[in-house]
Amino acid sequence: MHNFDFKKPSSVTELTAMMTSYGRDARLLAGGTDLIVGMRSGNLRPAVVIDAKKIPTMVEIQLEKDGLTLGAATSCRRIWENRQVADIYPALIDSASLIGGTSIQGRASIGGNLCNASPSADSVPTLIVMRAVATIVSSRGTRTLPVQDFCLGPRKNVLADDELLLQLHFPPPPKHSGGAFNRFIPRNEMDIAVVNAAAEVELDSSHTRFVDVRIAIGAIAPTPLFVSEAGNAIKNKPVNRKTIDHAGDVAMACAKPISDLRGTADQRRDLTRIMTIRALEMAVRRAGGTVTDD
Amino acid sequence: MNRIWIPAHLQHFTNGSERVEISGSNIRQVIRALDNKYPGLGEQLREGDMLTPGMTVAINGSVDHLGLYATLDEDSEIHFIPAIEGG
Amino acid sequence: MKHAEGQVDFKVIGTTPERPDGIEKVTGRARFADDIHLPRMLFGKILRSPHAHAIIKDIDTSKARALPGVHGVLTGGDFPQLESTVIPHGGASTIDIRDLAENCIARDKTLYDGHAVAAAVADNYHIAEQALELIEVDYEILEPVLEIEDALKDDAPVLHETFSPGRFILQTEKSHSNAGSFKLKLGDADRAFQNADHVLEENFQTRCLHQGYIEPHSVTVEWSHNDIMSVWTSTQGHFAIREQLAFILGHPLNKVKVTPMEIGGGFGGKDQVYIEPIAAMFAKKTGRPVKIAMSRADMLRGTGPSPGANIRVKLAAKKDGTLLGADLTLAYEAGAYPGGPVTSAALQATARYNIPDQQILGHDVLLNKPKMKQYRAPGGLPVNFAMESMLDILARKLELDPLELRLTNAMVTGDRMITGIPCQKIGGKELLKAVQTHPHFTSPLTGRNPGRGLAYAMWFGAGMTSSAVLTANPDGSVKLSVGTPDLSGTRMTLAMQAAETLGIPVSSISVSIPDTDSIAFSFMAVGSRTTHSTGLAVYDAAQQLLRQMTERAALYWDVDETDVTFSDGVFNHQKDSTLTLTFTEMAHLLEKLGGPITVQSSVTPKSNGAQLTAHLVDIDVDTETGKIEIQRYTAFQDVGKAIHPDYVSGQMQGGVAQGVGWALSEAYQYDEAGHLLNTTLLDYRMPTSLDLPDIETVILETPNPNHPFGVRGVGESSIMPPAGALANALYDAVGIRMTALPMTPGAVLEKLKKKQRGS
Amino acid sequence: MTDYTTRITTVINGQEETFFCEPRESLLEILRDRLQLTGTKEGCNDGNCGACTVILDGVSVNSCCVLGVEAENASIETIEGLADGDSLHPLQQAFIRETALQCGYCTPGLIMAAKDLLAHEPLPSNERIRLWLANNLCRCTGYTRIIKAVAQAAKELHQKP
Repeated sequence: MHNFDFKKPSSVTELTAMMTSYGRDARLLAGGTDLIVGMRSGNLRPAVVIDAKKIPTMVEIQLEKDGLTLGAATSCRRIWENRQVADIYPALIDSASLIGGTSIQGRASIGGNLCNASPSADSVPTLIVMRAVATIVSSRGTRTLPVQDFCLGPRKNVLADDELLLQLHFPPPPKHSGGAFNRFIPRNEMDIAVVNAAAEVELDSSHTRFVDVRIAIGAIAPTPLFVSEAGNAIKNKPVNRKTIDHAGDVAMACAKPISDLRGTADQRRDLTRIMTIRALEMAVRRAGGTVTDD
Repeated sequence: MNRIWIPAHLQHFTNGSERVEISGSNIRQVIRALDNKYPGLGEQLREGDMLTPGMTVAINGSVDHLGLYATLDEDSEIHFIPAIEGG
Repeated sequence: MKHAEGQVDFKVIGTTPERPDGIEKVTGRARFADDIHLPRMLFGKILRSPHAHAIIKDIDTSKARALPGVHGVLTGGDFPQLESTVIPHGGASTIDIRDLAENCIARDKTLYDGHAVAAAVADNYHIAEQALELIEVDYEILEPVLEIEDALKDDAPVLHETFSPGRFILQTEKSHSNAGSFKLKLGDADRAFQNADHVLEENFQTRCLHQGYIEPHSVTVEWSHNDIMSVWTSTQGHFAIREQLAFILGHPLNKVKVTPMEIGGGFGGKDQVYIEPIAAMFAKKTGRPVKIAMSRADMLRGTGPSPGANIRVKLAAKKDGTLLGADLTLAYEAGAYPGGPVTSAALQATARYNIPDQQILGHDVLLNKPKMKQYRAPGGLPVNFAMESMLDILARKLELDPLELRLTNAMVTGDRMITGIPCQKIGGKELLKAVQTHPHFTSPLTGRNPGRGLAYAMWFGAGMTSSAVLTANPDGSVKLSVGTPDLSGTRMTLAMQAAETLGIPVSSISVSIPDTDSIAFSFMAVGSRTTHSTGLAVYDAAQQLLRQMTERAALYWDVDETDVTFSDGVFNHQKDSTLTLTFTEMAHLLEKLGGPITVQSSVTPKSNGAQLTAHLVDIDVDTETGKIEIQRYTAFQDVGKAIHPDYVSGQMQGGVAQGVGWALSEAYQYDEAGHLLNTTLLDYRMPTSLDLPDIETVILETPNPNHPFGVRGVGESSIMPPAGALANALYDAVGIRMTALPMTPGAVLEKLKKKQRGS
Repeated sequence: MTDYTTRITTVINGQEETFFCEPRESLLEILRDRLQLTGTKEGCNDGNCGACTVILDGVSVNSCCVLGVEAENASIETIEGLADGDSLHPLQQAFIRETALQCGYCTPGLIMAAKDLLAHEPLPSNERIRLWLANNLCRCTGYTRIIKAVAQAAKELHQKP
């Protein structure tokens, strides 16, 4: 591996100042599970590596009335170990407990997963359907952005050279709602998703009709895709097999997958439908609904 | 007596016989005796101080890598296992 | 002397003592190859070709040499230019020493993606890696050959203008510009096909894959002033490494000392040099110890793998299912150099069934992939998958129970195999009946799309030379040294055989595996041979030890030697019952009677007896994704005699796990230019703990008449049946017949969709 | 050339350790090459095999994916610190007793991962053990005996006063 300077700022101000002075020569270290591997393979060669984990804001989990705020460097494991978060945001736990295996989750962060901007990132579809908002800071100031607009392409995100992702904020889930994430991998663990899907549903008070549906799919486009068409297509429709299948069909029609070593475009199209349906089924169950056959 | 299995492509030397009986206490002796009985066969099985390239010998069911120098207990079953002709 | 036939009262054999290496391994103290740290040690790294087939026009290493911290750079030209010379490789096979040397570091041409072209040695690995980035190689890229069918074409690009055809057990002859071939024949296959009620024919395909040991290759070499080369490495055969190093570097055998470290898995992949000659050359040139360790990508690109194969099977059968004839063509990848395991595949392809008329044509096919290596039952799985699928196809066509069909055709002792050689003593029908009467066989299937599959396999492991040294110490302890590295617990299984013979507890024996200077020549730990063949050497040494101790007892008692006998651990006088000495008591007297006794034995058995295995698997299929979920798995194996039943069962479970990986998820993926795409354990998918169920094992014991305790080889055969069993279960579940491996979810889904469209 | 060397103080298996390293050196390299704690193994160097698993501040991690410089003031547990003198940890005993190892190369990583599991979930189901250990590849055993060993050690630890 090439050599580099290692910095450990203890405040956001110190961190943003470093980002301003080093810009694209610097890389932020959160869990390191992508960065260190990338540097070792020679794909990433930052002159400066900045460890963000000593800054309290970067690793805090704050659950308040207005929702959940996660420091961008918070490890997946700290998220899934948090019972309160698990109760309120089960889809987030689905993602946090599926990225890599246990010893990856001890380090890997949701923020890092998002910044890495991989089309198959296991947290991003979940963040999108949960309406997560990214807080982006630099010494120039702070801005916020819905996560669905964060990724621009494979390994490309909206951050300017002096900017960094500070926090992710999740609004409280609406009543009668439920979220779920699932993925398809060839093995049962330790794989990159061939296709992954997250769904959040809001049902009416009788739990028999969809009020709002958000669906996002990974690994079928250059970025994790928010397929509003699929969600919109079943708004106000009854909660049954036919409706959910229809959402699956619409999602499949939106998929623009490629073939690579992890799967063919055809397989990904089929899986888009199946993973959408399965995410919706689980989300409905978590919202207190039942998928009836008629 | 040793029982020798003749490879299919060499059975014209033995008038079509798949098996012949020959005495000898090592493979070298067996090949010499075979050649006496079926002139020309020996040449197919050995080349100088080694088995013909491409030929393997099995004695009582096991391939023996001593080849020409493998010893026998006078009541052995011997198989010559050939590779195919080149080309 | 004890014989397995009728023997029931073993004292040590059949028990399950705790392994001698256990504490070292669970505390992290066990020394593996990479755990060596020598003073002033330097670290080497290898530059690998990014092209599958290219001429090396020029290499400029000047910038790399100039980097501070770099102590040397090597290219192929720095090694002795060798003539093509075929040398015996342990005895079971031969190897062209020039091929072997050029596989370690290319001279004029790179033959696969990952072929070593240069190396750098530096103060640490990071600097060595930076040096590699500064080496400039000018390549002329040639068209690669990546598929068997392309390599066999007349106009295919040629890898080698001339080559020494491979020999792995059987010899091949050059038949194509990129292949050597051989033919096996029993009776007249044409006759069988003419007389048959049913003729079936199908093609099968499997892909190249890696042995997947978790421990990377690592070697440390020190070169002394008097030209002694000391080598610490991870290997299945330190004598093989010694020979190969000596030949490649033109160094006398008695000046190469190889110490085998604890080995973190081998499975057939660790008996050949890769980085050893390079580390040795650096050690010689720098005068300092040099360590080279491979990265996982180095290993996937540059070591192993095991070949993919194209297989055609044609079977002739009677209405009642009796097999009359078989005609197989096996084309296996050899990779960049000849000598892949297609011959061992052919010898075992039809063995286990009695087929009077059969022929097999085999091709050892050169193409631009790494030199193929053995992998647990070398070549066995692909052809077993093909044959066991065919038996299932036949059973379904004739509406026969697949197990009954196998019973009808099962080979029994004395039936002739394809070589014409009669089968040694086996218990095949007994094994199949054990499957039939096991609760698993009749248990109800559960799940959405469940299915059950069966496959049956037979394998002959290797015999070859093994050596053992036994010392009886005056304190009653016994030292055992053997020349075969311990891959899985053989120190214990060998100590148990010594203890059984000597009538002492196994805890009295300590076992080590000395370096090549300190024990007589031993062939590698391969071919399921260690417990069997090294066991024979241990048994023979123990008998010698007892003879000498009997002499000493006679001396001590002042009686005639012929009156002293040894049984159940006690020396007795046949006529005077007051004269008895236990082994330990006798050992205590040794100092007075001439000192400790050391005996040595080297034996060379011809084979280690047939291993028979049958596997039964239940699956559930997710028809929406194509994913196969294994629900229950039972492995049955006839092991002759289980010395340590837990280790035997562990071997069976390990074989199943590897076979399942081969069947469902593991394969090298190449792009069109011949670049290996899956060079990490993320994308090279070996089974995780979530991909396998608890694997049940059933051990049967039909003693091997050629071993005093009845031992047969154990380790290899269990890798073979999983693919066939899973493919048959898949057909049972959803009615699709997979003829290619791996049966990934994508491939299964595609076939399911085809079936739906068809109906 | 720039000298990147940094001085790091950390606690390893209860003992304070100070070492010098470059930022590019992983915790795995530090343990093995600088501190000669070679019980922790390298299998893939990219977080996909688990052979290098150690417990960092109470959480099992792949030490190949941690920089040595990140270990400043951290508490690290490795396989070398598990036994209490000659008295093996119940997990170590169970791995030997149940033949949960063959070559033994993946064993230290598996045991450390399992220790982390049992510290947080004293009596996990077999399914839970399988999920937790899915990060740790073993090529020899087929896992059956490993799962059994961990389950048995859990029981034993749970029954201890």
